[in-house]
Amino acid sequence: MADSTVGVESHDPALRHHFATREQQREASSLGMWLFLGTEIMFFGGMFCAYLIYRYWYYNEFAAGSRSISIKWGTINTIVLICSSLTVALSVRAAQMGKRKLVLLLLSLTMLFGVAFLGIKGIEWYEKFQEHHVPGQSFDASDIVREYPQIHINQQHEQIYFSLYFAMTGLHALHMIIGLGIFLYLTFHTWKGTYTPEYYTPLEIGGLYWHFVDIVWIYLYPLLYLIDRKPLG
Amino acid sequence: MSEHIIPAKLYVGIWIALMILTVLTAGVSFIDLGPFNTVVALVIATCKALLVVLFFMHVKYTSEKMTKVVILSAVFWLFILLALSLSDYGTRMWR
Amino acid sequence: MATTAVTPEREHYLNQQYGIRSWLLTTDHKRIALLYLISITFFFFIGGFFALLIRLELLTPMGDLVQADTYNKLFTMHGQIMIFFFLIPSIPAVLGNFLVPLMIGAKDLAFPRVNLLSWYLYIIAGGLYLHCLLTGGVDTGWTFYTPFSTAFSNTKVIEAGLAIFIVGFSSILTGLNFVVTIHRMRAPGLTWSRLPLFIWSHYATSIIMLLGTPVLAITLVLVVLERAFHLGIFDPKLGGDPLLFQHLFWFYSHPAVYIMILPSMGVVSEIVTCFSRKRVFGYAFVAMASIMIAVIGFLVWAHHMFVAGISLYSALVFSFLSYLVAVPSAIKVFNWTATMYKGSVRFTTPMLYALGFIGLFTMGGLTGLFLAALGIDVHVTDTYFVVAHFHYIMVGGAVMGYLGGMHYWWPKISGRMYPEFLGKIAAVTVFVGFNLTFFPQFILGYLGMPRRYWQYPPEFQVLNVFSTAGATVLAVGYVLPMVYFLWSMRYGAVATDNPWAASGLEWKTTSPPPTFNFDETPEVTWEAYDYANIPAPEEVPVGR
Amino acid sequence: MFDNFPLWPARASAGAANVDALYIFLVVLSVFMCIAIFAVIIFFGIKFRRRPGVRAEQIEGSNVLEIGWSIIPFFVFLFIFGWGSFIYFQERTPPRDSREVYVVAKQWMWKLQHEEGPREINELHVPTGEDVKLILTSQDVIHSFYVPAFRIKQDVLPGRYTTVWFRATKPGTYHLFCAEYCGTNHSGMIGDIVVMDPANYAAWLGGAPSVPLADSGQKLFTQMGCSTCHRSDTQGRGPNLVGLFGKPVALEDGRTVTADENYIRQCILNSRGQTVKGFPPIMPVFQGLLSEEQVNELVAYIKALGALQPAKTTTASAADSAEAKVQ
Repeated sequence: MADSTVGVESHDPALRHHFATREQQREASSLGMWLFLGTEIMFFGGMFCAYLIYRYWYYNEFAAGSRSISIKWGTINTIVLICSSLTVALSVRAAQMGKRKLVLLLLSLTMLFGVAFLGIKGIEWYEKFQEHHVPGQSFDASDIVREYPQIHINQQHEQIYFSLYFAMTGLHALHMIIGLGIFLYLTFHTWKGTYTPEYYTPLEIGGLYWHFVDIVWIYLYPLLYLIDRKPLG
Repeated sequence: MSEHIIPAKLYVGIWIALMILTVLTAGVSFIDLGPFNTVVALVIATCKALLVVLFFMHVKYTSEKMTKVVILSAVFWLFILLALSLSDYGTRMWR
Repeated sequence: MATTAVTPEREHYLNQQYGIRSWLLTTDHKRIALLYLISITFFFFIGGFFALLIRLELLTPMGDLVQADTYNKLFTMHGQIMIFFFLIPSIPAVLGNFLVPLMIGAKDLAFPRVNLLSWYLYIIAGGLYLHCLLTGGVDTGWTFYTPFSTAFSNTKVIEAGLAIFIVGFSSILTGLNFVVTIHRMRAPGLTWSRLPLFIWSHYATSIIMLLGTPVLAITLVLVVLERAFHLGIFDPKLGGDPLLFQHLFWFYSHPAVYIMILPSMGVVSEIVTCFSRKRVFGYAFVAMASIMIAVIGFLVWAHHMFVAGISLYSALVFSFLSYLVAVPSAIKVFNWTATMYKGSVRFTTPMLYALGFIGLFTMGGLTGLFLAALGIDVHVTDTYFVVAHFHYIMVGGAVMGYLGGMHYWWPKISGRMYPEFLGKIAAVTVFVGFNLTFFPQFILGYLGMPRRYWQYPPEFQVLNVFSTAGATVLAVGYVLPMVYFLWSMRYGAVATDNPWAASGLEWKTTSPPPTFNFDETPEVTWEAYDYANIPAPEEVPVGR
Repeated sequence: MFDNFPLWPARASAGAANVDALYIFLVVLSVFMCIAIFAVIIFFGIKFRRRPGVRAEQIEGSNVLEIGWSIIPFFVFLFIFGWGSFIYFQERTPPRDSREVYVVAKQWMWKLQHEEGPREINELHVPTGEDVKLILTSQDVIHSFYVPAFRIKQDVLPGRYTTVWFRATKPGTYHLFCAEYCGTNHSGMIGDIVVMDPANYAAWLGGAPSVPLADSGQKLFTQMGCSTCHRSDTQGRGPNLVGLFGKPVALEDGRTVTADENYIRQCILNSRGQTVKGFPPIMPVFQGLLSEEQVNELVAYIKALGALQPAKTTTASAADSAEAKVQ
């Protein structure tokens, strides 16, 4: 920082020149991340709005679509993400206590969980491709129609369910990928020893982001996978 | 935010609670509760989200009221979007 | 040319470092503001050029200047450039960036690097949009209505959509920076009730940027996905609802109007108080009106859809809510007017712009009452009445405020005075040209001329000729300030630290300010607009 | 007034005067407010212009004034809201016995079908003094049916019907515009509304012999094989359509909907998800097989059936009873 007039009051390397105190800097970073998460709520909110309306209109197709996707993979992925949230929370705690090695371990575990989540997501999507459940020209949900003769399924409306399924899980997965990038950065800096019990703000706000992505999934899981699994009759 | 260090036990407790709720919500979806299936699913999801927000994201321990204000206003704005959209979709003569 | 001997040695943000790197890698909010100033001016003139072509085409009823497709692209890109690449960033990213830290006594915004990132996002988006423009353009109308945009248009919808998606993030980051800065970086003693109204209006603007922009972003993503990968979210062939697109689009795009007008209102509050030398009338009401506009502004979006096929009941709800948002706007106009009462009024260029703003905004606001009235909206929506109405708000309001603010703070930004006489001439030219351009469009609209028409029945020609004539006057009015601002950077009189004898922390530092704004963090012990305790300027500090 | 310089378009419908009345009220109100505010600004600007040695008098504000100029505009706004909504309500509620015209919009053309059979392109003939209800749909993008002289406008959406109505009062030829941007030739998607005296209209109508819409629909109904399942007795594999229109229908998924034009239209195109309780989902998908005009014919036929009593058979010409409306 080439500053001529100010900046002399502190030699703290972690304190940026324009903040008066560390406390101010930390509060600013935290507020900034929370505001960003607020915008993220509205970002996903647009899709939730579309989901709400179409589910209200085309409940049967949504229920049948939900039955056709794998509750096994969905539940496993939920568990994977909850575990990753735990490791994130513990890694921040470890950073508070200055246990660098533990932080590294927990961050690596988190990324492992994240990659596992994406891998499972990939398997799920691959299944959709094989079943022709990907919206577009080759979309064909006649298997779903045949499977549930009790409920009269409109294939076009079914396609809307799958469009939302791909849009929502796709953008969630994109957030996971960004999260992995952030955690790679955090791991690198932890390894370099940038973070101390006095200064671990990046770790903390990176963690907030990860938890948020987890929360989105916590809602996506029942909304996409668990609409209606009760026995038909 | 605060320097408050939460005991690891509590984190693990929250994690166990989240796991139980996940299994619970999956299980409940197989039982026919009529329209309450959706309600239960959303209530459980909200409980899980609250656990994550309050403990994993430290909102319960933060001394800053702005954090809560930001969360509540974002949720409120989402509510505006959904509620006013429904004011149209809920009263349309067609679909 | 400058005669003052002291200035050349003083170090400030402009001369502290030289070279292109010192600009492109700067984290100084003032330099970023100037980067934004250059970029948005560039886009303003592209958009303005398109506007002129549109007006020239409409000089005659026949489509004789350009092809229909070209015309459609012109008004589409005029709208998108002016809204997303000029108006939305205009005051917040230029004046806001420059002034928010100065006004609250901070050294910089809370996240200087994020601020620079926001400019780079703008540039990436701008580059993408220019590429789209040069390789064929886009013809969906700025509103991207489906299914035209997803299935029927064969222009570069995806590119334009992505560009606007990216520029949206630039706007989100700016808003985020402002909110955090206003919360966390205020100088000691600067309580919320002492904040300048410019800050209040930027706070309100930032709320909209933060909570509205992401909805536009996701909507555009869904359009792009639908167009590129045939995801059927809005597709009527699949039972999707094109009105859902409109709901989501207007959820952002109506409040976006307030992103454009609220900062202007903040500028006007500063100027009117300064040149009336008075504390603003009803400070708390004006401040709260900004917040009310930001909040209620989110509740009215479907008034763009009264004939689109929404339910009767929800049309009533949205019409009623639209009238609610008119109340805080009216409060503001009344308070500015009352501020002049028993003041010591001086008609400088900024004041002319501010008074022009009040007049044009009043007219824009009053015609808003027509549009919110369901029965009338059915007749005038999608006609030139709407075109005139929103230009009164967005050009008559937002741009007048922007130009007023540029003149008012130019001495602070550049350290030079603009030529006052030319300034007044430009202000009057803009006002006259504007009214000549857009007032006839109200009548045209009520007569029934639909918007986005490349050719029109001959009976509408007379009013269109007026409008086109006005547009040329307006163009002169816009080019003039750019010329003399550039001129003044070298030849203008050197500005004192506080040429207007104004209140506000930004005037308590040097002109131009040093890199970190204040040599010493100021401590505020006075209320906003404390003109009782500021000596009146004995003479107009203009000229050399 | 202003013959060469009109301030509003011709008033050719019953509703136009109502809209103009509110418009003129708002113009007067706006002009008054503008003049008031401009006058005060100019007056203050001159009266309180800067004079050497005279300082501004600091005034904090006045709660009474603030509340006054919040509450009074609010009530004025409420009044305008009420008035505007009243007009809208009238505009949006078609009278029961209106003459019906089906409108199909496409890039960049209006296609109109009269109940009596005549078809028009970019031109609509209507009689004075009769309520006309338009049932609009689009076969591609969103358009908007706009007749300034009637002060009506309604967006035309693909995939569903919207409706709008008017009662023309003054013979003449008026503009029909597309008011929602719809692509290249948007500004060319214009037409004429020809309003005629009832006598002239009758002559025009009789000028070209044509098959009533419902009759064409009936023919199509047989051609497409609809009649094999939708029989007029209780033996059909599909629901009996006689007396159906406008009645509530219980659906397989538990919902109850009104059998209006939109419901019938969707059932014709793709009945899946709309099937009536007790009937298997066996109806073929007709989307892509029928043009919008053909769908309109079928809808007109089923509406005509709807006017009949369910007990009787459909031997009578459907068109005869097409005018009779079910509640």
